[in-house]
Amino acid sequence: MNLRVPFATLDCASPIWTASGTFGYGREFAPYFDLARLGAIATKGISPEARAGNPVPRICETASGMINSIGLENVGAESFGRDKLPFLRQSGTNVIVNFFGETFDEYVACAASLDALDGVAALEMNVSCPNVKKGGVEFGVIPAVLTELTRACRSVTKRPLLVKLTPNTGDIVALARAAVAGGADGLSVINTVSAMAIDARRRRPRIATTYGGLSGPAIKPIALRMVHQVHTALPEVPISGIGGIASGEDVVEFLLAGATTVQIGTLSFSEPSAAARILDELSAFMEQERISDVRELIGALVVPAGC
Amino acid sequence: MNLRVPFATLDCASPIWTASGTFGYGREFAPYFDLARLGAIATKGISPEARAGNPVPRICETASGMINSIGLENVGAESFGRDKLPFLRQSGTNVIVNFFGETFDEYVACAASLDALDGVAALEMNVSCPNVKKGGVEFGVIPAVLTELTRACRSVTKRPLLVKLTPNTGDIVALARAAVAGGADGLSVINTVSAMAIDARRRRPRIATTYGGLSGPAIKPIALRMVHQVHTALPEVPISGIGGIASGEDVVEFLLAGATTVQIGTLSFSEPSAAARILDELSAFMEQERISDVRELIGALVVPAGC
Amino acid sequence: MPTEFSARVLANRALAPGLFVLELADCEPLVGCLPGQFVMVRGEWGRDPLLPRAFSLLSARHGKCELLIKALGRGSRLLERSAVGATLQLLGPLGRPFPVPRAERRDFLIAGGVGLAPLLWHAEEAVRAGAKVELFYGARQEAELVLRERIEATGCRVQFTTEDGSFGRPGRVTAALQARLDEEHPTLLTCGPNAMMRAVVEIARARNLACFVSVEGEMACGIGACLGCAVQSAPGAARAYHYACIDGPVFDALQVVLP
Amino acid sequence: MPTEFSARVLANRALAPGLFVLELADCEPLVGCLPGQFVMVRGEWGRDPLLPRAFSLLSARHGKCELLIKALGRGSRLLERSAVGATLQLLGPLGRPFPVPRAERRDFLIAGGVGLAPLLWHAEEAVRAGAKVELFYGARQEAELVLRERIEATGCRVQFTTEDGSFGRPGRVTAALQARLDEEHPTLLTCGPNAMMRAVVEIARARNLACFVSVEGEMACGIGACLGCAVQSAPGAARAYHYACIDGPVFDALQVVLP
Ligand SMILES: Cc1cc2nc3c(=O)[nH]c(=O)nc-3n(C[C@H](O)[C@H](O)[C@H](O)COP(=O)(O)OP(=O)(O)OC[C@H]3O[C@@H](n4cnc5c(N)ncnc54)[C@H](O)[C@@H]3O)c2cc1C
Ligand SMILES: Cc1cc2nc3c(=O)[nH]c(=O)nc-3n(C[C@H](O)[C@H](O)[C@H](O)COP(=O)(O)OP(=O)(O)OC[C@H]3O[C@@H](n4cnc5c(N)ncnc54)[C@H](O)[C@@H]3O)c2cc1C
Ligand SMILES: Cc1cc2nc3c(=O)[nH]c(=O)nc-3n(C[C@H](O)[C@H](O)[C@H](O)COP(=O)(O)O)c2cc1C
Ligand SMILES: Cc1cc2nc3c(=O)[nH]c(=O)nc-3n(C[C@H](O)[C@H](O)[C@H](O)COP(=O)(O)O)c2cc1C
Ligand code: FES
Ligand code: FES
Repeated sequence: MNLRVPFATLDCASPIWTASGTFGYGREFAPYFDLARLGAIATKGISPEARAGNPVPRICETASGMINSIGLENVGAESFGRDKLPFLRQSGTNVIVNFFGETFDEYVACAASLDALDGVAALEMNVSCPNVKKGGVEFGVIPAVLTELTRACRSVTKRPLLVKLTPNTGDIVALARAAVAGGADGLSVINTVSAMAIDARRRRPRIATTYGGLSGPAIKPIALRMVHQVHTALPEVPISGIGGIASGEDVVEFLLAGATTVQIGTLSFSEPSAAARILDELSAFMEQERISDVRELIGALVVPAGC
Repeated sequence: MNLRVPFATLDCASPIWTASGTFGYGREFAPYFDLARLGAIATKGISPEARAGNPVPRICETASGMINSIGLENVGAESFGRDKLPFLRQSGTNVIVNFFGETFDEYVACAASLDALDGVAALEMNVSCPNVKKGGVEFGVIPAVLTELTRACRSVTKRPLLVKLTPNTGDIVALARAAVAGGADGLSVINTVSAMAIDARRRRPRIATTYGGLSGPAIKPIALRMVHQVHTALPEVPISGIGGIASGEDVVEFLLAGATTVQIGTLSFSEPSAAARILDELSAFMEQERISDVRELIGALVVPAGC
Repeated sequence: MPTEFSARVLANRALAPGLFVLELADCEPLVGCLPGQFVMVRGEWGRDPLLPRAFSLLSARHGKCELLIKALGRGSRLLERSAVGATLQLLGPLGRPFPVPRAERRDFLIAGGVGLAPLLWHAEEAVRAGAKVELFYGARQEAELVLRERIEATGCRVQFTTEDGSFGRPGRVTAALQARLDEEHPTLLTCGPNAMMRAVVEIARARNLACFVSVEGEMACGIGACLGCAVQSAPGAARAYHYACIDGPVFDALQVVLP
Repeated sequence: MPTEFSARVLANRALAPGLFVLELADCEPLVGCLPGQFVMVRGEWGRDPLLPRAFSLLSARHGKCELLIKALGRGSRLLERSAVGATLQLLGPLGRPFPVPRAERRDFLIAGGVGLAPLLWHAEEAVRAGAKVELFYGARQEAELVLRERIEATGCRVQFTTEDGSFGRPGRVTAALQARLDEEHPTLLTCGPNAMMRAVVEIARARNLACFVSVEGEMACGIGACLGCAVQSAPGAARAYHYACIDGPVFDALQVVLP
């Protein structure tokens, strides 16, 4: 059975990646399964300088989901290269560095400095985090800005550049086209959905920043719709599907909708070995359904005529 | 303890309404509790002519939610007035007729014909249903169109006109402002979120129309955020909060975020008496917290400084 | 009138891998309901699964009821783990039953899988009412042919079939039915996989027999409110759709097009 | 190394309304873990609740463990209904324990509510190790003072307090502590509501006593990946935040600012 898939110029051992911000710097999960089974690890979002992140409370649970506003806490590009990358580099999987900046120039500088690090397989540009007032959502929602930013980052790195789209839009396809127009080699679809929860007794938001990002199985149907819309509009562009994936069948749904790979996010919190279990379930599904090559599934959704 | 709230010119026995399309024509639920306890019933969406609705499958379950694409099946305005309204009129609660059309003129004609019916307390304009290709989402996502449509319907009815907003947008506040600019007396926030599910084995969408609308507790955090955004921008406009409400505490969250009333939707499917249980839980909460008037809660969220 | 009530798990009996019977107490609201009617069931879990699940009654007597369940997906697998003493939320009785057995009518009951539930109950009631019924009950293999002692205790004529020939007549249940129809002219009552029921309806049509089917399909509410359980009406009907929960689940085969 | 494993419910003992102990089998991965460490627990439900819940160990010996739980919200109320024989998913041992008892150190243990769990275990281990500890255990009323026989069986000096005076010394547990501190100069170990722990930390600071707190707060992962369990570092620290799951839950009170 073949589980290998190419994604842009990456060769992935399986279509299962782990999602940025939900898999630490990889090492945290090494006790639970062999990371080499993953097609890639997307790191915590890296900014030029270290960031302390947002005040607490930063997370809260919702029905089949959670809201977070970690505030893109990270060790910064320099410490990442020195302290975190060496472990990741020898983990046997592709290292995709998720990055962001607070300004246009910071984005470009961050991309350039990460490009210089040995062992980075690709960059994933986070233009969609709804948490940070300055660095986040603004770059990701206006198509013209997104094109320009993508083009600028594209020009400073020789590695594949993925753009991670925000779902907080009325037109995901317009954002996808904008990123591709700027030279994106692939799209990550989707980041978290802007959301809120309130402590009814204390009459306060449950998240210190009032709004945070919703993730987990609750958002899967939204993510799947967006992957399908983007794939239908841009069938040649590789998509990494993200949002609430919790089982092997969920993976198959995303592949059928047009994703080439998927990313496991919040489920790694419930179950540190979730990605490995999900990969096992994917293999079992393929065996039952006599599918010898996982690539057969990509975009293989059948939409009956007239619908 | 006072549970009565005014909403525009309506006097509501409680802030608990039931949501369009999830409470049939009211009669279906009469065996389970006293409908007079509700502040209002929003009827199934009514169009000028009867509609047979979409092919099956029309519903599927998702994590803490469901997707539907009923296709706005309804008996049409005439049969509604003749066959359904008489029961509703004597139910002891406000009857809010949810309506839509396939064209601009149909909307206006529908509003006018419903306005003529005796026993209709208010109209709720559904401009947000993502299911129907012609009649639905197009009217609700372009602010200028929304203003114009609201104004036209506003001019043909003497009853309060609510506009029900779609969450499938990057800027809910712009849509809220557009509806208010057109003369909306209140806003219903939100309708279902565009979504998809796939049958992995059959490789087909689980909903005959490919995409459908996601509802239920899964979307509550998104709905709450949107209610809070709209209330913050337009504090004078009454809002009816909708999305995944399942408990008395959920109601309190929506009121604190700025809703004047709430609507119970999908939960009535899990539990026909959900609205009555939720009202009981709201009363119990108020008693515990020594809140003598439910209106105290409206917009009473405390957002700590600096957040 | 359907009622919402809490029922207590009295017994949870595994019959075969993935097949079990739940016996529930505190089911007084089901008094007087009939084979073919169903209940909506939710367990004590969070908001996932969100919707209740529909189950045809295998019996409802003296304040108790039984459900025959196949552990398939998320809801039924959680129910499979129900502990004795646990509480389930029920709504029922719902839907329209099979035609009540009558001495002057001869019913052939064609059951596949858990579709046995309403038909076994129907057979028991028929015997009690002095009516004659025959049961045709098929599965893929012997292990899946459950409740055989209880079926035999009814005293009805029974034909078991297995597709792999491990028990009873080898082959499909519809073949056994066909063979027997050369001798009789009964009313057909069927419940089981759609493919099986479509074949039964075909046979009924060809032989001009009255036929009743019990239709399963996605249901959210069970009370005619969500319009999710639409079943296409037969060509020429006044309405485009019937609703499985309030117009069915048992339909005259002439009324609807099986999905 | 923390391990993911399935544990079986051996017993579910109600102690008082809303307070119960779960005894679990198949907990070999917890061998060698210490009071103050915790496990993440998920039941056999759907995707809601989605996240596991953290529970301090009340004991872990011979492949079994015990948890003392208060039924508060959705997760703990589902656990309250766990049937004997049911399976729970565990991840552990996690976090850093209280300082291991030593004969040459004298520990005062100040427990509020279910904060008793790690401290009762600590007391048992201390007695076994020949160390002297005293336990101060407070609640609002007598019914909430659970496991008293087991506490007394340790043989430690114990001071029970209730706010309503229904059992033991009336008033707050911190008042009982204060009174006793005029005589002794121990190390303070505390676990319970944040308000209580803040008062204990205040006392420790005023009297210049070493003090260890066990911090609870929202956790998603328990393994340092989500960064949700941040606890503000004490002023002047090199890092803005510590993490309750990997740097704690037990902290030297000088390290962090209690929420
Ligand atoms: C009138 C009626 C009577 C039924 N009687 C029985 C019975 O006696 N015994 C029994 O084991 N099952 C019966 N079913 C099927 C049962 O309601 C569940 O659909 C089935 O147990 C699968 O649910 P799940 O939660 O395990 O699967 P999931 O995959 O979690 O179900 C997801 C959703 O799909 C729906 N669904 C999935 N498969 C089916 C199906 N084949 N038919 C209808 N809906 C489906 C479920 O109701 C649910 O909403 C009946 C269904 C109906 C409509
Ligand atoms: C290290 C640690 C040890 C703990 N030990 C125990 C113990 O021994 N016994 C016990 O009964 N409880 C203990 N708790 C609290 C427990 O993890 C749950 O938070 C508590 O049972 C409430 O969860 P719920 O599902 O009932 O409430 P819900 O309201 O459903 O919880 C919703 C979310 O909020 C979080 N949350 C709610 N209240 C708290 C709280 N007070 N502290 C932390 N998180 C909270 C939950 O973890 C969950 O993510 C501990 C927590 C931590 C972090
Ligand atoms: C706690 C947390 C932190 C996250 N941090 C980042 C981040 O740094 N960069 C990023 O692009 N996405 C981040 N995400 C988004 C996830 O990578 C993913 O897109 C999202 O959670 C949806 O997937 P899921 O539903 O499987 O979790 C974060 C998500 C969570 C829950
Ligand atoms: C089956 C179904 C049918 C619906 N039909 C309508 C409708 O006719 N008109 C309308 O404005 N909203 C309709 N809605 C949307 C609901 O009124 C409500 O806005 C939405 O379901 C979110 O609330 P909930 O999460 O509580 O269900 C429908 C929803 C469902 C689930
Ligand atoms: S199940 Fe809702 S209408 Fe039939
Ligand atoms: S609980 Fe996730 S980092 Fe501590």
